[in-house]
Amino acid sequence: MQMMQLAFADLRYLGPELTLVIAAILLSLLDLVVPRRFNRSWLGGLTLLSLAVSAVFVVIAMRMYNGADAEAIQLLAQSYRVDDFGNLLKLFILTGTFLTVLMSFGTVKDEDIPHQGEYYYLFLPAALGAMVMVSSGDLITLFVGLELLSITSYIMVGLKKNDQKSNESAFKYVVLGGISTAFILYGMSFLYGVTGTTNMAAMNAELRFIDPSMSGLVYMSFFLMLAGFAFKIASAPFHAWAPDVYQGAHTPVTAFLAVVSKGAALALLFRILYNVYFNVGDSDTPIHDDLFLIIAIIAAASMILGNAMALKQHNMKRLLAYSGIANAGYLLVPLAAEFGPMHYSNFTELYYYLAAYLFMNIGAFAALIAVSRSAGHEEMSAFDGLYYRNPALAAGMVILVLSLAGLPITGGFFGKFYILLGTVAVAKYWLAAIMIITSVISFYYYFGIIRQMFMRSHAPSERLHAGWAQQLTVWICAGATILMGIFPKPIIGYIEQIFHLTVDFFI
Amino acid sequence: MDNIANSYFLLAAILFCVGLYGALSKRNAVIVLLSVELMLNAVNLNLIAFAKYGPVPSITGQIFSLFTITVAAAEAAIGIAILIALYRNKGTTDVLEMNAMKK
Amino acid sequence: MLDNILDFLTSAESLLFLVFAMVVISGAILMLSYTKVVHMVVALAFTFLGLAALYVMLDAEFVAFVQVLIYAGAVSILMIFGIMMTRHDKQEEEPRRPWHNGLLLGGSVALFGILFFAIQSANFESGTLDAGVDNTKAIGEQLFTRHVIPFELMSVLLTVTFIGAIILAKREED
Amino acid sequence: MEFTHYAWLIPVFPLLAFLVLTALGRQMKGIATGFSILAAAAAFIMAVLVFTERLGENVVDYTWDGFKWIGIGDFAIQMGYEVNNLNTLMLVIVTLVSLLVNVYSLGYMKDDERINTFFAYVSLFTFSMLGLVLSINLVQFFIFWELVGVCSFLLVGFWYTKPAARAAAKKAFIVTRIGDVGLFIGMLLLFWNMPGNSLEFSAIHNAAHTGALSANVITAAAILVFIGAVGKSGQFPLHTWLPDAMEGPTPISALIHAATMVAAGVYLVARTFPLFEESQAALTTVAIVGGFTAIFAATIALAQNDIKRILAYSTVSQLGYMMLAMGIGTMSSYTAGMFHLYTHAFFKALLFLGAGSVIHAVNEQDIRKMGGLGSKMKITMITFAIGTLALSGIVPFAGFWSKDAILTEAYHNVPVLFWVALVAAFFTALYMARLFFLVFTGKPRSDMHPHESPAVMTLPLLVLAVLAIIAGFVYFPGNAWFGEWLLGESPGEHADMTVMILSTVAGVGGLLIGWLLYGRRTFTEDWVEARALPAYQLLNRKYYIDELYDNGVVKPLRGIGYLLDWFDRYIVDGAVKVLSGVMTGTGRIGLRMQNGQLQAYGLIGVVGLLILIVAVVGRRYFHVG
Repeated sequence: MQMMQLAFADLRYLGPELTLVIAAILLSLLDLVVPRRFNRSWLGGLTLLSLAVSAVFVVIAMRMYNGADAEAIQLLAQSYRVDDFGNLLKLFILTGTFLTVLMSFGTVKDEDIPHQGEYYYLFLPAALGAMVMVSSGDLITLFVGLELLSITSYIMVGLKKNDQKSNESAFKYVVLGGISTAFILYGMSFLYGVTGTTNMAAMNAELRFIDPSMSGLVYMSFFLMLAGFAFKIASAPFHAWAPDVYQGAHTPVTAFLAVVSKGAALALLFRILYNVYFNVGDSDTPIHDDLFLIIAIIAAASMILGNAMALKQHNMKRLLAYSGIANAGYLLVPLAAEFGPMHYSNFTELYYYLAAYLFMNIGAFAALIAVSRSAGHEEMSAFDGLYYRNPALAAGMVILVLSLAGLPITGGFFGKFYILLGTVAVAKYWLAAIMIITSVISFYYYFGIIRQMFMRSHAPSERLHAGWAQQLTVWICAGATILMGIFPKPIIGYIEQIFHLTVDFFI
Repeated sequence: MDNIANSYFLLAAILFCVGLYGALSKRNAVIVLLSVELMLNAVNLNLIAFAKYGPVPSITGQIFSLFTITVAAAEAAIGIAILIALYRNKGTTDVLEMNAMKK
Repeated sequence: MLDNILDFLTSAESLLFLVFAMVVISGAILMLSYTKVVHMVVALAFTFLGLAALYVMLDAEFVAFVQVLIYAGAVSILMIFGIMMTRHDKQEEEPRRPWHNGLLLGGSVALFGILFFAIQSANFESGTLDAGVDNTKAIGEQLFTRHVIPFELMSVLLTVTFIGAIILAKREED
Repeated sequence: MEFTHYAWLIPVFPLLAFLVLTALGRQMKGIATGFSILAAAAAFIMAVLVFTERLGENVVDYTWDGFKWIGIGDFAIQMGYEVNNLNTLMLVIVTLVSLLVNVYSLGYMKDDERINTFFAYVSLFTFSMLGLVLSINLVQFFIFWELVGVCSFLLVGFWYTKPAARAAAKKAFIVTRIGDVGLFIGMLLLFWNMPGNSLEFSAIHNAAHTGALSANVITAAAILVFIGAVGKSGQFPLHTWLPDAMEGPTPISALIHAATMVAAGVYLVARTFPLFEESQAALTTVAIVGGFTAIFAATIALAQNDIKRILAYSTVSQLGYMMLAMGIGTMSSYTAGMFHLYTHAFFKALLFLGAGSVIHAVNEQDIRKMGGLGSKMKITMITFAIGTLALSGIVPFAGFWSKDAILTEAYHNVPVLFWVALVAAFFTALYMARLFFLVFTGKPRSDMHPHESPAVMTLPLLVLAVLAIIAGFVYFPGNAWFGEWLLGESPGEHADMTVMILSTVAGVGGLLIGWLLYGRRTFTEDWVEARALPAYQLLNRKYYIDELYDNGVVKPLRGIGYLLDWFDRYIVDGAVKVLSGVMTGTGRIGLRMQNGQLQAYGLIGVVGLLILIVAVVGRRYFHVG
């Protein structure tokens, strides 16, 4: 009999989450009692601190509870799991949130965002939601985590209250997000319906021996959920919201959506795909094969559409949104390259590219903040002559753009390379071909940015002074990108060493 | 085949599609939000019907629907709040006029 | 086939279902076809109430109560507030988007068709939910044991919603 | 002292220079450029030391692979460097040309405001190129391969205020990337088929010869690798970027687009030569592409008027020669190809730097507007003449020996290619004569005030001119030293009197006709006016011969050249444009749907979902039902 009640002692496993909850409550109270005349940046500092503390708890959990041969911790009949899959992704989420908050310093002004305190501490429940998502083994827990992330994101997108664009994008986000939630739930309800449980492992067991007449409902449950998750990931054909919402939101919030939100949703899709639907179906209705084919199609569509649409884009935030759509495609490729005797590293592939994506994207957004504040707009031309106006920042940005474009000695190159190896291992050559061709096409617009920085004649020549927080973020990200490119081995080795499919993933 | 069970599921499907149609066709932002709520209601009906008539009945469906209802209410509240902020700046609740950003 | 329908019509449960289903669907359809915003909300309130009645028929009394309280009560009123706080002098007129609406209608119908096909082809061997137990108690027990983590998270979510709704809707004094 | 073990220092010098120059920014112009030259000199000295060490008896290849880049399961990629005779040769070529170009640029770029940036880029390029040469495996090679591409992009677009330079930079990058995709896929293919997933060159050598790879895999991998080489080395049909790349500063054209980077493709084929040896299909492809490129580009060069574009097409043509040699597939043809790479580096760099000296003096690139520069620019003219003779394959200049080696191999193995190459050699001599005589002889055809370039520019010309004369003597009939050193065994007899005579005829013939047409004509008119009638008849007849040549041979030839040029610009380039057009079209449709309407966005999603369902699942049900 599994433990059905949460004992007090079990709380120690929830350290990272509890830290965030407590910090969120404390910070909101502090924000209330401290008079308005004080600058709210210190709340940002405290937010950073609580994220760091939470990360420390995650690391402790990784060291203490999940050795090579230990069982993964699970609470309340798998409704909550502390395993290395979750822990690694929690580190990703916390790092992403940390850098996002870091780059916000100096950008939150009263005229833009009247509620500075809220701006900072709302990142905590958002990160909490994402963390719950990645470590749940039960649909209900998963759903609540997802909604916590989504609803907090809706609020954060709308925080620039006096800006019509921000209002508009928040409204678009909340309506389309609500519809996607409805799709996810509808899919989950069918999944619950045919299996009678909300527990993922139990579902998989039920689905493998399900009455063939139910296969239509099984398909539908997957499609409906996929529509919802693909929306959160911003992959084609559910991508259309991304550019508008990204453009309207405050830039660090955009970075959060593009990185943390996307990463968490991908992890979730990964979990559902492999935990619930793996090996479902028989030779008459090969559900399993079809589902992987669908993921591959969506990945291909995202890569093609995202890169094609970026070609003619001059607004940097929209450009990064399209690039994010394309990257969603790259990130879906390891999901589509299923496990097999030849290939068991797709989590590592996903995680590695996700980490590379985190640094290159957050860094690019931070650089965008720095240049757009001096230029007064967010067009690509804000980068005009950056090499001559602030060489250090330009050098950082070059590294990030090279990584986005997937050129060697950057994390982005190795991430793509690693994914391609996996794709070839499972003989999905067409997917590999699309990935390579679309990456080549993406050089065109990424190099547009580099050209703006190096080869622009009418650029203003005075020095560009970027905020310390943005510069720091850019350098951290650029440094991490280079390190990931030159020394990918330690990271991959570490993941492979601690991540065990049977213990840490399959429930 | 149990007719009545299927009828519940079909009713839920009808509501879901009507909600979807409403959400993507109505011009008034409030009604759009309301249509999303209708979609979520369809989900609840589905969950509760499965809780009783599914191949493996269990009370979990009802619990799930309670969570759904709460989340739906929260989403509605945020939606209306954003709408009010938007209305204050733009003076309209017409969804078609919300196109400051495109291409 | 005819027997089936007759069977269906003669059972009391089926008749009740039919009545409430009609209420639910007509509420939804009326919402789509009304032109005045307030009427739409009222029409949908009927749908919510009809659904509550269906929940009772499905042995989910507690959820039915919640449905009445939250949807028919809170959400409908929230929507009315939303309407009141924004101006709606002009009546809702049909937008002229033939392509959009045609495609949407086709899409919705196709989605329903696919769902219909999937549901009809499924072969449910209906089990029985033990209706004897106290529904509310059963839910409560489950909620505080198995699902206590999402339950607690819900409180965080509601707090966030609460803060968010206030700061977004609040008028800034400048 | 084992210099070989310190070969890693060679690329480190320019890397340091790059870092220092970047850190300096625009300050301290004089000192900064000194760093770059110093680093290039140090790298050159080091390379020479390694080279001399390898001249000794019984030297073994040295490999260091201590840096483990990736290790996944059993599979590991080690980074490190390898020193063997092939890449030692490359090291010397690269460092020497780089050093000379560095010195030359002191004069050429003297007035440029961004001279520090220029030297930084040059140092970065030198570093990348040396890294490429020293790589021990394909992955490392690919990394540096991309890096030289980036440097080429930055340097071609160095004068970015010119729109043409910006466009050329982008084109150079994108077109070569098409080739890189081939190389990359080839790499993946090898990765999955090599025993132990090894991508080291030495392992590829072994696997190809021991039969560890199936014949199909070898053919596919070799052709894919060759596609990479086609992109970088400007072979048909991916050559279009190279003439455009002449928008970059001329020293760059000499360094990157004549001597080093473009030869990297040939080097790649040489490095993976065992794969090609095992596949006749791949060899044939290489030979045909190389041969076709050689004659195709030479014909186009006849019709060009821009001094640098002529040299660019000439480079494409000569690279075709090297590929042709590789494609013949014997050990001595391999040696001949590498030999030509080595001599070509010197005389082509010389020609480019000479052209740069001319451009520097008259600020003009159209040869029709030049003329008579020889009297004012003695050193430039003499060195340029040496380069022309070397390129045209005249005894005893370097080009003669290397071209002769290739022609001999072709003659013995694939006679068709021999004739193609011979005609190409004739064209080469012809367009070079045209270039030389139009620029340096006759009267000035426009108002210009040429002057000889400063010593920093003429010195590299002199050094290269000496090399263009003597570099060929390491490998000529009776002296097989170069081949033996490169291969470690005797490449076999490679002299053939018939070939020598034929090639000399082609070279001399080309030059002679060029002289008659472009050199003599102007002289003739002077002469006729100065002398009396007696000679008139004779001269008139001479003139008539000229006309005959002109109308009967050269005009049609140049006509073909124009035609091919047109084909090149619109058809070959056009194919690339179509591909990008398809992509931008997709993007445009995607953007049209991005109309700002959230309901439209929702609808796109719903319709997309339905299509997916019907397409993927529908087929199951309709098939079954």
